[in-house]
Amino acid sequence: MQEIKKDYKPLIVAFCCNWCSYAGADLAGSSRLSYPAEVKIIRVPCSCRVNPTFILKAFQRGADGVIICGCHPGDCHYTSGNYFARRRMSLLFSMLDYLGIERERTRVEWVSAAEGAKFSAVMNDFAKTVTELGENKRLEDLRCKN
Amino acid sequence: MQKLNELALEKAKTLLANGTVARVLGWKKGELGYDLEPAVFYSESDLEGFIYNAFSGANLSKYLIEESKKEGKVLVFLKPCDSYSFNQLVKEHRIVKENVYTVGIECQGKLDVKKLKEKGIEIVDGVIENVDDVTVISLGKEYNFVKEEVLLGKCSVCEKHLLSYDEVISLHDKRTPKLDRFEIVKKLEAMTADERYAFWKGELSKCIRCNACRNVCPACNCLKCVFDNDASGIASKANSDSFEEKLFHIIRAFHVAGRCTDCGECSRVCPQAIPLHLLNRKFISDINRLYGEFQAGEDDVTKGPLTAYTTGDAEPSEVFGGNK
Amino acid sequence: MQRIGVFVCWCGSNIASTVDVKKVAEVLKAEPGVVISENYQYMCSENGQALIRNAIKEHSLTGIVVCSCSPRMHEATFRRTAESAGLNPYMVEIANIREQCSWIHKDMEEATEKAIILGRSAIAKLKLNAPLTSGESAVVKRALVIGGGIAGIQSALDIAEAGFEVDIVETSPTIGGNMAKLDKTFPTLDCAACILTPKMVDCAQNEKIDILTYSEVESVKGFVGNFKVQIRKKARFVDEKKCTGCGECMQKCPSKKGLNDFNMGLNTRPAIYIPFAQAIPNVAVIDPEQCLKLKNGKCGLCAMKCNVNAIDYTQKDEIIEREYGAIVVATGYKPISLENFNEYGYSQYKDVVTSLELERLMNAAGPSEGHLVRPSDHKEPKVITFIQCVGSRDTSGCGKPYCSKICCMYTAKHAMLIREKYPDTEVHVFYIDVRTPGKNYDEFFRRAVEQYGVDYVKGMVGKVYEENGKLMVQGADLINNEQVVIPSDLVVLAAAIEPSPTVRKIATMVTASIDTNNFLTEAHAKLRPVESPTAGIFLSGVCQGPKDIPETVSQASACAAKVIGLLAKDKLKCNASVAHSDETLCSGCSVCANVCPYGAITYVDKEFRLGGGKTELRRVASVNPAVCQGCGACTVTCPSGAMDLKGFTTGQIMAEVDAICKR
Amino acid sequence: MKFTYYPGCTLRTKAKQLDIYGRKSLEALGVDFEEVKEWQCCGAVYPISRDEVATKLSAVRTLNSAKVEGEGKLLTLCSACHHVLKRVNGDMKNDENIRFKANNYLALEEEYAGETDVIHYLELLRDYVGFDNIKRAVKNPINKKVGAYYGCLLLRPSKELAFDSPENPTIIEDFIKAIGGTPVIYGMRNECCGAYVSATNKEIAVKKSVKVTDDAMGHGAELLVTACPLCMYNLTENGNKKVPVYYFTELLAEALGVKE
Amino acid sequence: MDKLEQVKLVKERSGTDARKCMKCGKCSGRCPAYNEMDVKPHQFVSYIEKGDIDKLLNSKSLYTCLSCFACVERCPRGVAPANVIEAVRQEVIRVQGENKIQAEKVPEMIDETIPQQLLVSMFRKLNK
Repeated sequence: MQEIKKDYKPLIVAFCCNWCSYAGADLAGSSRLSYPAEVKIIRVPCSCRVNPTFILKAFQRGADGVIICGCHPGDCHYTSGNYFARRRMSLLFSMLDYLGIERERTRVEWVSAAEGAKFSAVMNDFAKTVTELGENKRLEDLRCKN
Repeated sequence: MQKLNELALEKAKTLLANGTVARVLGWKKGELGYDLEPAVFYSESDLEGFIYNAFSGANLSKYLIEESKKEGKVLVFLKPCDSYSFNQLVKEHRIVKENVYTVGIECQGKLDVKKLKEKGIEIVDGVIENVDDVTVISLGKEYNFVKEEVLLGKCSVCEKHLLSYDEVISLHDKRTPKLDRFEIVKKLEAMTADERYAFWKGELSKCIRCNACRNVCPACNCLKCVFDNDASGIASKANSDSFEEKLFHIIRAFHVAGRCTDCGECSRVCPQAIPLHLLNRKFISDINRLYGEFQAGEDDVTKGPLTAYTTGDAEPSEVFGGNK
Repeated sequence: MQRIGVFVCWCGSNIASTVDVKKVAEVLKAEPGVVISENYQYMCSENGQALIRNAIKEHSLTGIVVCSCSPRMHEATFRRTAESAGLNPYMVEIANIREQCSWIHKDMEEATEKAIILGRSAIAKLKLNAPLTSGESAVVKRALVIGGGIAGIQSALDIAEAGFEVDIVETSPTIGGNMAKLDKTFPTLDCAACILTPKMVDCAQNEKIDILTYSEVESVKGFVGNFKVQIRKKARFVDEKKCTGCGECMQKCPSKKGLNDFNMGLNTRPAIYIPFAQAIPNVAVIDPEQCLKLKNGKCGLCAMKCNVNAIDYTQKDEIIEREYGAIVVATGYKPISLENFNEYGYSQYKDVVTSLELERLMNAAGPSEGHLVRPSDHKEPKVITFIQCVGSRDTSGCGKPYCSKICCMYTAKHAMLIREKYPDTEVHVFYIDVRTPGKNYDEFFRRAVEQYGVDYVKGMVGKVYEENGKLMVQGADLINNEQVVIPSDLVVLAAAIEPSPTVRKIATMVTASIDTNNFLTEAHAKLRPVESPTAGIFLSGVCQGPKDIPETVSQASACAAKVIGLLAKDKLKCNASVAHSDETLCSGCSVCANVCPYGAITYVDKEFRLGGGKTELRRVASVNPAVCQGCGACTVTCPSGAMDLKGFTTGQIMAEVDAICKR
Repeated sequence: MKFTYYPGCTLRTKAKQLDIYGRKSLEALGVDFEEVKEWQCCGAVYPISRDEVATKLSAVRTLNSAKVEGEGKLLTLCSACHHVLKRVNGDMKNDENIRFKANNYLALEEEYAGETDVIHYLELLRDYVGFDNIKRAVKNPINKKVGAYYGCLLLRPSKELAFDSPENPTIIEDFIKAIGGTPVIYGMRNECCGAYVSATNKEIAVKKSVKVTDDAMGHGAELLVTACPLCMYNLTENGNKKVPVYYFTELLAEALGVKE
Repeated sequence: MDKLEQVKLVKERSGTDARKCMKCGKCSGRCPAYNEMDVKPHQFVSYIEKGDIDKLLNSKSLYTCLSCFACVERCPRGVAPANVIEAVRQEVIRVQGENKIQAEKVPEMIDETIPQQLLVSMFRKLNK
């Protein structure tokens, strides 16, 4: 494992579904439950809107970790979106792992609108994991960082 | 085995002559004996160029997307593996089934030109095929091989059988594969992440983005590929950095996941000999393991595994592609 | 080039104490396309909104970014603000710098930097925004209720009460459903007919309600507000308008050996019959399988006897086509078949009956006119044993995994009624758990034990066999830790209930989702329990899940309220953020429809110009914006990228990713 | 179609006649069969524990013999043999662990993965010969009220045995009708006779067997018919001794006129 | 052996998931040998789930269970009480010297009528 740079801060993109996880993030905020500023949230209507290309593109552009948050299985606002997302992400993550890319850089978490504390805990944990992994070098070597 | 060619030719002639079909989709002789190409034949005289032999590896089903739209019926010869692609394309409404006359044709595995060249055979004058072995005649000399030595990778593990057709030309039972289709996938999975990374880095960095894999793949049948479409956000004509080839191959494999019949054409045509089918097979093996056995193209109605779900599916956190 | 305005809110000190709002406004002003960037204490206040309105007009802004609290809080507010200044409301993006920034970070520098990135990301997205308009569609002011049991009846009455027209489609020859077969109802023990039949009559007399009995829904097309439905009215061989329900024909019919479905097959009825005395409509129907005239042309007695010439042997099925704005599914339930439960002897012994059969045996209008006798020898049973959970809570594959919910209460009711009417009868009940949540429910059950002396045995029955003319009920008594054998005269099985077999067909027709037990799925288990995820389809009664009469009626009325809310609108405003297929890219492969939970995607053959005067017919996906709810499942499934979601386009999300990852 | 015939220990030794009746009847009905070469005992009880493999091997050998020697149709005569062979076969088909270990141990030429169909003699009569055809072949109708005694092993667990309805079976009653008898249905026909416990605790076996025989007689049975040698033993020795118990092959042979 | 380990082993060997039991007692309601048992079929499932194996190891029910599978057949939750009983019995007889039948005693049991099947199954059930 590479040495962690002293003030290394990872870049983390979080895709949150509008109905549960984005609201859960809001609740974390109104409960003042902090998590690192490295986490930046992108709002999507449903976890099933997250295209694998978004994740790969984020890595290409310099992200060190990508996390997808959606409603708990069974609670999807659109009834079945997160079930599709679950299959897609399982296969995609398994493929990344198969290519030798650190499995821990990608994650799916189910966070409901009431789980502000969980949202914060998940983000803290994920940021810690990604920080330990260090900069994302495996997906490419010549990442265009402009 | 030579009999198959005669029967196929005869079938094509008859059906053309009696007006059942307006044209025939088959394989055309090349100049070097092994460079057969897919071709459309319109008349008996055209058919002089027709041949079906141990080099007829090309999957004809994708050509039907265009051919089945034209006036009149088209006769197509489908090897077992081609027919799965055919079904999948029918399921996706890409082939007008009513315009196709399908003849299933026996296949005991096709030969890998690259492997022959490695054995020093540059020119092929003739080929005598049996179920388990094959004799290649080159410059007057006969070379006998056990099938496994010279078969295309996809053929040495082929478990596909003849599906339903308008007619079937078959003289022998299909040989059973001696190798396990997922053997190499399992081997890769057993490696450490570093070893896997090194393997794929080595393989994928060979990619020259010639797009041959995409062009031949029956599942890659979009009107316009996302990689050619600026609005997709991932368009690229060539690899601008080493990330691009990974992105291209991961996305391509993902787009065909659940639709890929494992016909192996991608690897057959890759000029850089990248084992691209190992990406697709990884998805297939994961799908089988996680969501139940599924073979794309086995029929033309069942929903694909990525457009279905069960409430008890595995969580992404439980799913690993290899050694943890 | 867009002209963008950025408005950074302080939210008093909520944002400003951690985020340097002035710096944020300043930095974002330098972004390409931004022509004005302001900061203000409370953007959502009247003054703040005025500031935005003025800026839009003054600088001819084409879009605005508000850096403020969560969009879940004020996105709607700022959209209205923009709209009032003449800007399309969808040209507004919110950067959430309060809940997701100032409130969770302490370091000013860090928070300010993050706020700037979030602002940039919103600007990047906004640059790709397109003005959206929500479509509108007209509403047909008529509702269809599928199923004429108590659920359907209640929904129909409530909808009609609000002034809308309703059609009830019922497969059997009369409305009333299962409730019409019941004797008394818990927990008040009033007679089912006394409370149901007046409602049935109300339906018949209400001029807004059209009852189509002996009819089935054949096909459903269209979408919320505009359903086109074909209904098959089966031939009943009796003219409904002429028949007076006098019953003369039933007396004369020589073919009397049909099993009486209404009495659960406990007695017989003639080939021409009215299901029961209070049937609505009170019109006869001929069973073609049983009628001698229809089978071999010989008879015709009923036609001869009919004073009003209502009999018509030549009647054919008729297809009626109607339009509706909303559809209520109220298809109800049936008890499961007991073929997997031979240990209880249902198929071997006549005196093992189901609870619904017992209802008929106890009903004054039933086969024994309310005198409780056993089916085999018509003698009064002296020992009656009830077995609960027959096929409920069964995960072995023989029965149903769920609790049927109504059995504990009706078994207590039966036990109580028997003990009251025949005090010298011994009553035993085998149970696993007695489940009685509900107002006055547990009190009711306890009354059966404490007041009426019903013997409740905790444990299940393993076998029922016959010995010396008695039914030997062998089961576990878990409290006393012994195996008991109770010689009984009558055994009553509380069979699990399951959705009517027709529900699967109907769910497919209306593209409503259905669970593994064939219950219809509600749009949200807690917040939208009477709606299907498919817009315009509503769920009433047991088709959604097991429930008793009080609960069914509540749900039926709730369902009606939702229907009324829909039908009261002249036009439906559709969701603006809907999927859209680029026809030049779509290859018609049909995977998108597989993942659409709403059935919003259809495929059409469309002609495309190829150049050179040539055209090509191609199959392409078409999204109905009135039905699409905008989840985006289709966009990811589409391999060619033809499918995109307005307001959350692939380009927009990619732009956000880009903006966030730039460093 | 040719069946591979498996008589089992009891019927080959102690109750030889019953095996002979079975064979003669098959011949009379025109069923083609051949005995398993060098067969071994099935093991007598199905080893329930998931960790038992060795005790299943002799059953696997027999199953494999049917696959290799014949057409993969193993015909059983005794309920216990049938029960063991059918369940072990299910394990070989469905339990990867057992299949792997058993094959590893036996080192067969070709892996055995549950390919053989295990068919009980009664199933053969019902599904391959047909009770109607038997009825036609009957020369001496039984003309008695006969109680069918099923016991446990043929019926349960029904998911694995898939023989007949576990609580309301009909196959033996149909058999009785076919050979000209009148079936008597009684509650205890699928209750246990006491099984192997009779060897160590005769009291239990007597209780169980008396209950069965009494119940059958109470419903008017003049004789009982069973398909299990152990049941036959218990009902005869430990029952009420007032009602005779026959093995089904004996009644069949008698009805077909091949019993000498 | 460690008690916990022993419980785990018995659970595994039985191949049945005792947690699926909903305590309805149908197994005991169906059992033909119920009255001969000190520990009842449903209690086998309950005790093993609670990890209380001593009561089971010393139970006389191990030798009165007829292995008739009625409990397995009828359980509405797919639990197999007979398999638990068998797994516990194995636990007892697999210990050295715990065979319940001595081979030398068998000859005296044999008479004209007793079928092999009875002897073999008894031997299999009670001996290792």
